[in-house]
Amino acid sequence: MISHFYDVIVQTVCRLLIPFIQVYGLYVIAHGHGSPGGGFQGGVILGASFILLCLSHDIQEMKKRLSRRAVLLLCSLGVIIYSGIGFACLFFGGKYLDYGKLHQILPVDLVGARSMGIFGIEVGVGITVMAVMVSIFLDLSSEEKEKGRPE
Amino acid sequence: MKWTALIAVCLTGGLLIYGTADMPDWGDPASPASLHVSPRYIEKTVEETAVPNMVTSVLADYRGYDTLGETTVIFTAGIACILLIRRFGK
Amino acid sequence: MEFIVGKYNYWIYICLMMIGFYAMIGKRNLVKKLIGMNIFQTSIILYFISTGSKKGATIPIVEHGASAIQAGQYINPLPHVLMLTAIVVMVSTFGVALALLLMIYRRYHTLEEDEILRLRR
Amino acid sequence: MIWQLDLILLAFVLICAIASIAVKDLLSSAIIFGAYSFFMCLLWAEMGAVDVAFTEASVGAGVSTIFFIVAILKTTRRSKD
Repeated sequence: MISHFYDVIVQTVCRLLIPFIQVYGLYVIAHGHGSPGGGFQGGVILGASFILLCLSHDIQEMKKRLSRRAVLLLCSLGVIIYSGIGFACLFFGGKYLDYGKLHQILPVDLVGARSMGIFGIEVGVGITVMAVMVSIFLDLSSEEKEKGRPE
Repeated sequence: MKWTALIAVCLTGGLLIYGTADMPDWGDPASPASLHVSPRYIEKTVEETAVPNMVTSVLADYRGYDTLGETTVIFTAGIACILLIRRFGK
Repeated sequence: MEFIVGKYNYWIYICLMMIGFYAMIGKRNLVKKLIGMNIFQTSIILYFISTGSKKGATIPIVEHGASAIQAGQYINPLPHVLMLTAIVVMVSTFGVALALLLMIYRRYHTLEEDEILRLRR
Repeated sequence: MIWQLDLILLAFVLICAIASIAVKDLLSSAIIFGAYSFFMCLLWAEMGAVDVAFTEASVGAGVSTIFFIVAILKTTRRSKD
Protein backbone atom coordinates (compact mmCIF):
# COMPACT_ATOMS: atom_id res chain seq x y z
CA MET A 1 0.00 0.00 0.00
CA ILE A 2 2.59 2.51 1.08
CA SER A 3 5.71 1.25 -0.63
CA HIS A 4 6.25 -1.46 -3.19
CA PHE A 5 8.90 -3.26 -1.17
CA TYR A 6 7.45 -5.97 1.00
CA ASP A 7 9.81 -7.80 3.28
CA VAL A 8 9.81 -11.62 3.19
CA ILE A 9 10.29 -11.95 6.95
CA VAL A 10 7.39 -9.61 7.74
CA GLN A 11 5.14 -11.40 5.26
CA THR A 12 5.91 -14.86 6.64
CA VAL A 13 5.51 -13.84 10.27
CA CYS A 14 2.22 -12.09 9.56
CA ARG A 15 0.89 -15.05 7.58
CA LEU A 16 1.62 -17.30 10.56
CA LEU A 17 0.28 -14.80 13.11
CA ILE A 18 -3.02 -13.74 11.54
CA PRO A 19 -5.00 -17.00 12.13
CA PHE A 20 -4.10 -16.91 15.82
CA ILE A 21 -5.25 -13.30 16.09
CA GLN A 22 -8.56 -14.23 14.46
CA VAL A 23 -9.08 -17.20 16.76
CA TYR A 24 -8.39 -14.93 19.71
CA GLY A 25 -10.95 -12.43 18.43
CA LEU A 26 -13.58 -15.15 18.13
CA TYR A 27 -12.71 -16.32 21.66
CA VAL A 28 -13.15 -12.81 23.02
CA ILE A 29 -16.58 -12.54 21.38
CA ALA A 30 -17.72 -15.97 22.54
CA HIS A 31 -16.31 -15.79 26.06
CA GLY A 32 -17.63 -12.36 26.91
CA HIS A 33 -20.01 -13.96 29.41
CA GLY A 34 -17.44 -15.01 31.97
CA SER A 35 -14.44 -12.78 31.39
CA PRO A 36 -13.70 -9.26 30.14
CA GLY A 37 -14.63 -9.05 26.50
CA GLY A 38 -17.62 -8.93 24.26
CA GLY A 39 -18.77 -7.80 20.88
CA PHE A 40 -16.97 -4.47 20.69
CA GLN A 41 -13.54 -5.71 21.71
CA GLY A 42 -13.66 -8.93 19.69
CA GLY A 43 -14.87 -7.08 16.62
CA VAL A 44 -12.02 -4.60 16.87
CA ILE A 45 -9.48 -7.44 17.20
CA LEU A 46 -10.93 -9.24 14.15
CA GLY A 47 -10.80 -6.00 12.17
CA ALA A 48 -7.20 -5.43 13.27
CA SER A 49 -6.23 -8.84 11.87
CA PHE A 50 -7.52 -7.85 8.43
CA ILE A 51 -5.77 -4.47 8.71
CA LEU A 52 -2.53 -6.34 9.48
CA LEU A 53 -3.05 -8.38 6.32
CA CYS A 54 -3.38 -5.13 4.36
CA LEU A 55 -0.24 -3.67 5.88
CA SER A 56 1.99 -6.70 5.46
CA HIS A 57 0.78 -7.91 2.06
CA ASP A 58 -0.68 -6.00 -0.84
CA ILE A 59 -4.17 -4.53 -0.63
CA GLN A 60 -5.21 -6.78 -3.54
CA GLU A 61 -4.29 -9.82 -1.44
CA MET A 62 -6.78 -8.62 1.14
CA LYS A 63 -9.51 -8.06 -1.45
CA LYS A 64 -9.28 -11.71 -2.50
CA ARG A 65 -10.35 -12.68 1.02
CA LEU A 66 -12.81 -9.88 1.75
CA SER A 67 -13.99 -7.71 -1.11
CA ARG A 68 -15.40 -4.21 -0.73
CA ARG A 69 -18.90 -5.45 -1.44
CA ALA A 70 -18.57 -8.15 1.22
CA VAL A 71 -17.42 -5.54 3.76
CA LEU A 72 -20.45 -3.39 2.99
CA LEU A 73 -22.77 -6.39 3.29
CA LEU A 74 -21.23 -7.43 6.62
CA CYS A 75 -21.73 -3.86 7.96
CA SER A 76 -25.47 -4.12 7.52
CA LEU A 77 -25.66 -7.82 8.42
CA GLY A 78 -24.64 -7.11 12.02
CA VAL A 79 -27.33 -4.47 12.54
CA ILE A 80 -29.86 -6.80 10.88
CA ILE A 81 -28.91 -9.66 13.27
CA TYR A 82 -29.30 -7.34 16.24
CA SER A 83 -32.67 -5.94 15.30
CA GLY A 84 -33.81 -9.32 13.96
CA ILE A 85 -33.35 -10.91 17.39
CA GLY A 86 -35.41 -8.04 18.81
CA PHE A 87 -38.19 -8.65 16.31
CA ALA A 88 -38.07 -12.40 17.01
CA CYS A 89 -38.78 -11.64 20.66
CA LEU A 90 -41.68 -9.48 19.51
CA PHE A 91 -42.96 -12.37 17.38
CA PHE A 92 -43.02 -14.84 20.29
CA GLY A 93 -45.14 -12.59 22.45
CA GLY A 94 -42.64 -10.55 24.48
CA LYS A 95 -41.49 -6.99 24.33
CA TYR A 96 -38.78 -5.77 21.96
CA LEU A 97 -35.37 -7.29 22.99
CA ASP A 98 -37.01 -9.40 25.73
CA TYR A 99 -34.96 -12.57 25.23
CA GLY A 100 -36.78 -14.66 27.80
CA LYS A 101 -39.53 -15.43 25.30
CA LEU A 102 -37.05 -17.19 23.01
CA HIS A 103 -37.14 -20.33 25.19
CA GLN A 104 -40.05 -21.60 23.11
CA ILE A 105 -37.73 -22.38 20.18
CA LEU A 106 -34.40 -22.91 21.95
CA PRO A 107 -33.73 -26.13 23.94
CA VAL A 108 -33.04 -24.22 27.19
CA ASP A 109 -35.08 -22.77 30.04
CA LEU A 110 -36.03 -19.12 30.48
CA VAL A 111 -32.79 -17.97 32.13
CA GLY A 112 -30.69 -19.85 29.58
CA ALA A 113 -32.67 -18.22 26.77
CA ARG A 114 -31.65 -14.79 28.04
CA SER A 115 -28.00 -15.92 28.05
CA MET A 116 -28.32 -17.20 24.48
CA GLY A 117 -29.99 -13.96 23.40
CA ILE A 118 -27.08 -11.96 24.84
CA PHE A 119 -24.69 -14.15 22.83
CA GLY A 120 -26.59 -13.45 19.60
CA ILE A 121 -26.46 -9.72 20.27
CA GLU A 122 -22.69 -9.89 20.83
CA VAL A 123 -22.21 -11.68 17.49
CA GLY A 124 -24.16 -8.98 15.67
CA VAL A 125 -22.21 -6.15 17.33
CA GLY A 126 -18.91 -7.91 16.57
CA ILE A 127 -19.70 -8.32 12.86
CA THR A 128 -20.67 -4.66 12.50
CA VAL A 129 -17.63 -3.32 14.36
CA MET A 130 -15.23 -5.53 12.37
CA ALA A 131 -16.69 -4.50 9.03
CA VAL A 132 -16.74 -0.78 9.89
CA MET A 133 -13.11 -0.78 11.05
CA VAL A 134 -11.96 -2.51 7.84
CA SER A 135 -14.13 -0.20 5.74
CA ILE A 136 -12.76 3.00 7.31
CA PHE A 137 -9.20 1.73 6.88
CA LEU A 138 -9.76 0.83 3.20
CA ASP A 139 -11.30 4.23 2.53
CA LEU A 140 -8.53 6.16 4.27
CA SER A 141 -5.78 4.27 2.46
CA SER A 142 -7.32 4.41 -1.03
CA GLU A 143 -5.49 6.40 -3.68
CA GLU A 144 -7.00 9.50 -5.17
CA LYS A 145 -8.43 8.74 -8.60
CA GLU A 146 -9.26 11.63 -10.90
CA LYS A 147 -10.93 9.46 -13.50
CA GLY A 148 -11.54 5.79 -14.11
CA ARG A 149 -13.94 3.50 -12.34
CA PRO A 150 -13.34 2.77 -8.67
CA GLU A 151 -13.46 -0.94 -8.04
CA MET B 1 -5.27 34.80 19.77
CA LYS B 2 -3.24 32.50 22.01
CA TRP B 3 -3.78 34.67 25.05
CA THR B 4 -7.55 34.81 24.65
CA ALA B 5 -7.60 31.00 24.31
CA LEU B 6 -5.48 30.59 27.44
CA ILE B 7 -7.70 32.99 29.42
CA ALA B 8 -10.88 31.19 28.34
CA VAL B 9 -9.41 27.78 29.23
CA CYS B 10 -8.22 28.93 32.66
CA LEU B 11 -11.60 30.51 33.40
CA THR B 12 -13.43 27.27 32.54
CA GLY B 13 -10.99 25.18 34.58
CA GLY B 14 -11.29 27.48 37.58
CA LEU B 15 -15.08 27.26 37.53
CA LEU B 16 -14.94 23.47 37.32
CA ILE B 17 -12.44 23.22 40.19
CA TYR B 18 -14.74 25.44 42.26
CA GLY B 19 -17.53 22.99 41.43
CA THR B 20 -15.66 19.96 42.77
CA ALA B 21 -16.15 21.14 46.35
CA ASP B 22 -19.66 19.67 46.26
CA MET B 23 -18.61 16.34 44.77
CA PRO B 24 -18.51 13.15 46.89
CA ASP B 25 -15.04 11.82 47.77
CA TRP B 26 -13.27 9.43 45.43
CA GLY B 27 -14.27 5.83 46.15
CA ASP B 28 -17.02 6.69 48.60
CA PRO B 29 -19.36 3.65 48.81
CA ALA B 30 -22.32 5.89 49.69
CA SER B 31 -21.98 8.23 46.72
CA PRO B 32 -25.25 8.97 44.88
CA ALA B 33 -24.10 7.21 41.71
CA SER B 34 -23.85 3.83 43.41
CA LEU B 35 -27.09 3.95 45.38
CA HIS B 36 -29.89 4.15 42.86
CA VAL B 37 -30.13 1.41 40.17
CA SER B 38 -26.78 -0.33 40.32
CA PRO B 39 -27.49 -2.42 43.49
CA ARG B 40 -30.36 -4.09 41.66
CA TYR B 41 -28.13 -4.85 38.67
CA ILE B 42 -25.41 -6.29 40.92
CA GLU B 43 -27.71 -8.47 43.01
CA LYS B 44 -30.07 -9.81 40.33
CA THR B 45 -27.80 -10.34 37.33
CA VAL B 46 -26.80 -13.97 37.98
CA GLU B 47 -30.24 -15.25 38.88
CA GLU B 48 -31.96 -13.47 36.00
CA THR B 49 -29.52 -13.93 33.13
CA ALA B 50 -26.93 -16.57 34.20
CA VAL B 51 -24.08 -14.33 33.01
CA PRO B 52 -21.27 -13.77 35.55
CA ASN B 53 -19.88 -10.66 33.86
CA MET B 54 -22.18 -7.84 34.93
CA VAL B 55 -20.95 -5.45 32.26
CA THR B 56 -22.04 -7.83 29.48
CA SER B 57 -25.45 -8.48 31.00
CA VAL B 58 -26.18 -4.79 31.59
CA LEU B 59 -24.85 -3.90 28.14
CA ALA B 60 -26.86 -6.41 26.15
CA ASP B 61 -29.90 -7.15 28.27
CA TYR B 62 -30.95 -4.41 30.66
CA ARG B 63 -29.83 -1.61 28.35
CA GLY B 64 -30.30 -3.26 24.97
CA TYR B 65 -31.81 -0.19 23.34
CA ASP B 66 -28.70 1.81 24.16
CA THR B 67 -26.42 -0.71 22.48
CA LEU B 68 -28.72 -0.90 19.45
CA GLY B 69 -28.39 2.85 19.08
CA GLU B 70 -24.60 2.71 19.43
CA THR B 71 -24.35 -0.01 16.79
CA THR B 72 -26.42 2.14 14.45
CA VAL B 73 -24.09 5.08 15.12
CA ILE B 74 -21.04 2.97 14.19
CA PHE B 75 -22.79 1.74 11.03
CA THR B 76 -23.64 5.34 10.11
CA ALA B 77 -20.01 6.38 10.61
CA GLY B 78 -18.85 3.66 8.20
CA ILE B 79 -21.40 4.74 5.58
CA ALA B 80 -20.38 8.41 6.05
CA CYS B 81 -16.71 7.53 5.39
CA ILE B 82 -17.67 5.66 2.22
CA LEU B 83 -19.80 8.56 0.97
CA LEU B 84 -17.08 11.13 1.74
CA ILE B 85 -14.07 9.47 0.16
CA ARG B 86 -15.13 6.98 -2.46
CA ARG B 87 -15.88 8.40 -5.89
CA PHE B 88 -18.93 6.99 -7.61
CA GLY B 89 -19.92 7.06 -11.27
CA LYS B 90 -17.88 8.00 -14.34
CA MET C 1 -5.98 17.03 54.30
CA GLU C 2 -9.14 14.95 53.94
CA PHE C 3 -10.33 17.43 51.35
CA ILE C 4 -7.17 17.07 49.24
CA VAL C 5 -7.07 13.25 49.46
CA GLY C 6 -10.69 12.95 48.44
CA LYS C 7 -10.63 15.41 45.59
CA TYR C 8 -7.15 15.46 44.01
CA ASN C 9 -7.97 13.18 41.10
CA TYR C 10 -10.90 15.38 40.03
CA TRP C 11 -8.45 18.27 39.73
CA ILE C 12 -6.12 16.23 37.53
CA TYR C 13 -9.04 15.30 35.25
CA ILE C 14 -9.86 19.00 34.99
CA CYS C 15 -6.22 19.70 34.05
CA LEU C 16 -6.45 17.09 31.25
CA MET C 17 -9.70 18.66 30.05
CA MET C 18 -8.03 22.08 30.01
CA ILE C 19 -5.16 20.73 27.88
CA GLY C 20 -7.61 19.28 25.37
CA PHE C 21 -9.73 22.43 25.33
CA TYR C 22 -6.68 24.63 24.76
CA ALA C 23 -5.58 22.43 21.86
CA MET C 24 -9.05 22.68 20.34
CA ILE C 25 -9.32 26.45 20.40
CA GLY C 26 -5.71 27.66 20.49
CA LYS C 27 -3.82 25.51 17.95
CA ARG C 28 -4.00 26.26 14.24
CA ASN C 29 -3.22 22.82 12.83
CA LEU C 30 -6.30 20.68 12.23
CA VAL C 31 -4.63 17.42 13.33
CA LYS C 32 -3.66 19.05 16.63
CA LYS C 33 -7.28 20.09 17.08
CA LEU C 34 -8.30 16.48 16.53
CA ILE C 35 -5.84 15.23 19.18
CA GLY C 36 -7.23 17.85 21.54
CA MET C 37 -10.75 16.60 20.91
CA ASN C 38 -9.66 13.06 21.77
CA ILE C 39 -7.97 14.17 24.99
CA PHE C 40 -11.12 16.07 25.97
CA GLN C 41 -13.31 13.00 25.40
CA THR C 42 -10.91 10.75 27.30
CA SER C 43 -10.91 13.05 30.31
CA ILE C 44 -14.72 13.02 30.41
CA ILE C 45 -14.71 9.20 30.23
CA LEU C 46 -12.10 9.09 33.02
CA TYR C 47 -14.36 11.22 35.22
CA PHE C 48 -17.33 8.93 34.59
CA ILE C 49 -15.35 5.79 35.41
CA SER C 50 -14.06 7.34 38.62
CA THR C 51 -17.60 7.98 39.86
CA GLY C 52 -18.26 4.23 39.84
CA SER C 53 -15.35 3.15 42.02
CA LYS C 54 -15.91 2.02 45.61
CA LYS C 55 -13.44 1.48 48.42
CA GLY C 56 -12.94 -2.19 49.28
CA ALA C 57 -14.84 -3.56 46.29
CA THR C 58 -13.68 -5.85 43.50
CA ILE C 59 -14.15 -5.94 39.73
CA PRO C 60 -17.73 -6.53 38.48
CA ILE C 61 -17.43 -10.23 37.59
CA VAL C 62 -19.20 -12.68 39.92
CA GLU C 63 -16.92 -15.46 41.02
CA HIS C 64 -18.01 -19.02 40.41
CA GLY C 65 -20.41 -20.41 42.99
CA ALA C 66 -20.87 -17.20 44.95
CA SER C 67 -24.18 -17.46 46.78
CA ALA C 68 -25.19 -14.25 48.56
CA ILE C 69 -24.23 -11.20 46.54
CA GLN C 70 -24.05 -7.90 48.39
CA ALA C 71 -24.08 -4.64 46.46
CA GLY C 72 -21.06 -3.36 48.38
CA GLN C 73 -18.80 -6.18 47.21
CA TYR C 74 -18.64 -5.15 43.56
CA ILE C 75 -17.85 -1.94 41.70
CA ASN C 76 -20.76 -0.11 40.12
CA PRO C 77 -20.98 -1.57 36.55
CA LEU C 78 -23.26 1.11 35.08
CA PRO C 79 -20.61 3.77 34.19
CA HIS C 80 -18.46 1.03 32.65
CA VAL C 81 -21.27 0.07 30.27
CA LEU C 82 -22.01 3.62 29.20
CA MET C 83 -18.35 4.50 28.66
CA LEU C 84 -17.50 1.25 26.84
CA THR C 85 -19.91 2.17 24.08
CA ALA C 86 -18.68 5.78 24.19
CA ILE C 87 -15.11 4.67 23.41
CA VAL C 88 -16.15 2.75 20.30
CA VAL C 89 -18.29 5.66 19.12
CA MET C 90 -15.25 7.89 19.78
CA VAL C 91 -13.08 5.92 17.37
CA SER C 92 -15.74 5.90 14.66
CA THR C 93 -16.25 9.67 14.88
CA PHE C 94 -12.45 9.94 14.76
CA GLY C 95 -12.49 8.00 11.47
CA VAL C 96 -15.11 10.35 10.01
CA ALA C 97 -13.06 13.37 11.13
CA LEU C 98 -9.93 11.94 9.45
CA ALA C 99 -11.91 11.39 6.24
CA LEU C 100 -13.05 15.04 6.29
CA LEU C 101 -9.45 16.12 6.90
CA LEU C 102 -8.26 14.06 3.92
CA MET C 103 -10.81 15.76 1.68
CA ILE C 104 -9.72 19.20 2.97
CA TYR C 105 -6.11 18.36 2.16
CA ARG C 106 -6.99 17.17 -1.35
CA ARG C 107 -8.72 20.46 -2.05
CA TYR C 108 -6.46 23.06 -0.40
CA HIS C 109 -3.14 21.15 -0.08
CA THR C 110 -2.58 22.39 3.47
CA LEU C 111 -3.78 21.59 6.97
CA GLU C 112 -3.22 24.99 8.62
CA GLU C 113 -6.39 26.82 9.54
CA ASP C 114 -5.25 30.36 8.65
CA GLU C 115 -3.95 29.32 5.23
CA ILE C 116 -7.24 27.59 4.43
CA LEU C 117 -9.13 30.72 5.44
CA ARG C 118 -6.83 32.84 3.25
CA LEU C 119 -7.29 30.52 0.26
CA ARG C 120 -11.06 30.58 0.62
CA ARG C 121 -11.20 34.33 0.31
CA MET D 1 -7.66 1.66 44.01
CA ILE D 2 -4.08 2.20 45.22
CA TRP D 3 -3.54 5.92 45.42
CA GLN D 4 0.26 5.84 44.93
CA LEU D 5 -0.04 3.92 41.64
CA ASP D 6 -2.91 6.17 40.64
CA LEU D 7 -0.84 9.30 41.19
CA ILE D 8 2.13 7.96 39.18
CA LEU D 9 -0.09 6.95 36.25
CA LEU D 10 -1.90 10.29 36.30
CA ALA D 11 1.46 12.07 36.13
CA PHE D 12 2.46 9.98 33.09
CA VAL D 13 -0.88 10.72 31.42
CA LEU D 14 -0.44 14.46 31.93
CA ILE D 15 3.12 14.37 30.54
CA CYS D 16 2.00 12.41 27.46
CA ALA D 17 -0.91 14.79 26.84
CA ILE D 18 1.27 17.89 27.02
CA ALA D 19 3.96 16.30 24.83
CA SER D 20 1.56 15.21 22.13
CA ILE D 21 0.19 18.74 21.92
CA ALA D 22 3.58 20.46 21.97
CA VAL D 23 5.54 18.34 19.46
CA LYS D 24 5.82 19.91 15.99
CA ASP D 25 6.16 16.68 13.97
CA LEU D 26 2.73 15.14 13.46
CA LEU D 27 3.97 11.54 13.18
CA SER D 28 5.68 11.66 16.58
CA SER D 29 2.58 13.36 17.91
CA ALA D 30 0.53 10.35 16.79
CA ILE D 31 2.93 7.90 18.44
CA ILE D 32 2.90 9.85 21.70
CA PHE D 33 -0.88 9.84 21.52
CA GLY D 34 -0.76 6.03 21.32
CA ALA D 35 1.36 5.99 24.48
CA TYR D 36 -1.21 8.29 26.11
CA SER D 37 -3.97 5.79 25.27
CA PHE D 38 -1.91 2.96 26.73
CA PHE D 39 -1.35 4.78 30.04
CA MET D 40 -5.06 5.57 30.12
CA CYS D 41 -5.74 1.84 29.72
CA LEU D 42 -3.46 1.05 32.68
CA LEU D 43 -5.27 3.70 34.74
CA TRP D 44 -8.65 2.10 34.06
CA ALA D 45 -7.36 -1.38 34.86
CA GLU D 46 -6.12 0.04 38.14
CA MET D 47 -9.55 1.53 38.89
CA GLY D 48 -11.22 -1.87 38.34
CA ALA D 49 -12.91 -1.23 35.00
CA VAL D 50 -11.44 -4.24 33.19
CA ASP D 51 -13.84 -4.17 30.24
CA VAL D 52 -13.17 -0.50 29.55
CA ALA D 53 -9.43 -1.11 29.85
CA PHE D 54 -9.61 -3.95 27.32
CA THR D 55 -11.61 -1.78 24.92
CA GLU D 56 -9.13 1.07 25.22
CA ALA D 57 -6.16 -1.26 24.69
CA SER D 58 -7.63 -2.63 21.47
CA VAL D 59 -9.31 0.52 20.17
CA GLY D 60 -7.35 3.50 21.42
CA ALA D 61 -3.84 2.13 21.32
CA GLY D 62 -4.35 -0.15 18.31
CA VAL D 63 -6.81 0.84 15.62
CA SER D 64 -6.93 4.56 16.37
CA THR D 65 -3.14 4.91 16.02
CA ILE D 66 -3.25 3.03 12.70
CA PHE D 67 -5.93 5.38 11.35
CA PHE D 68 -3.88 8.35 12.46
CA ILE D 69 -0.68 7.13 10.79
CA VAL D 70 -2.47 6.28 7.55
CA ALA D 71 -4.09 9.72 7.42
CA ILE D 72 -0.76 11.46 8.14
CA LEU D 73 0.99 9.45 5.43
CA LYS D 74 -1.73 10.45 2.98
CA THR D 75 -1.51 14.15 3.86
CA THR D 76 1.54 15.80 5.41
CA ARG D 77 3.59 15.45 8.57
CA ARG D 78 4.63 19.06 8.97
CA SER D 79 2.83 21.52 11.20
CA LYS D 80 3.55 25.08 12.17
CA ASP D 81 2.60 24.96 15.84
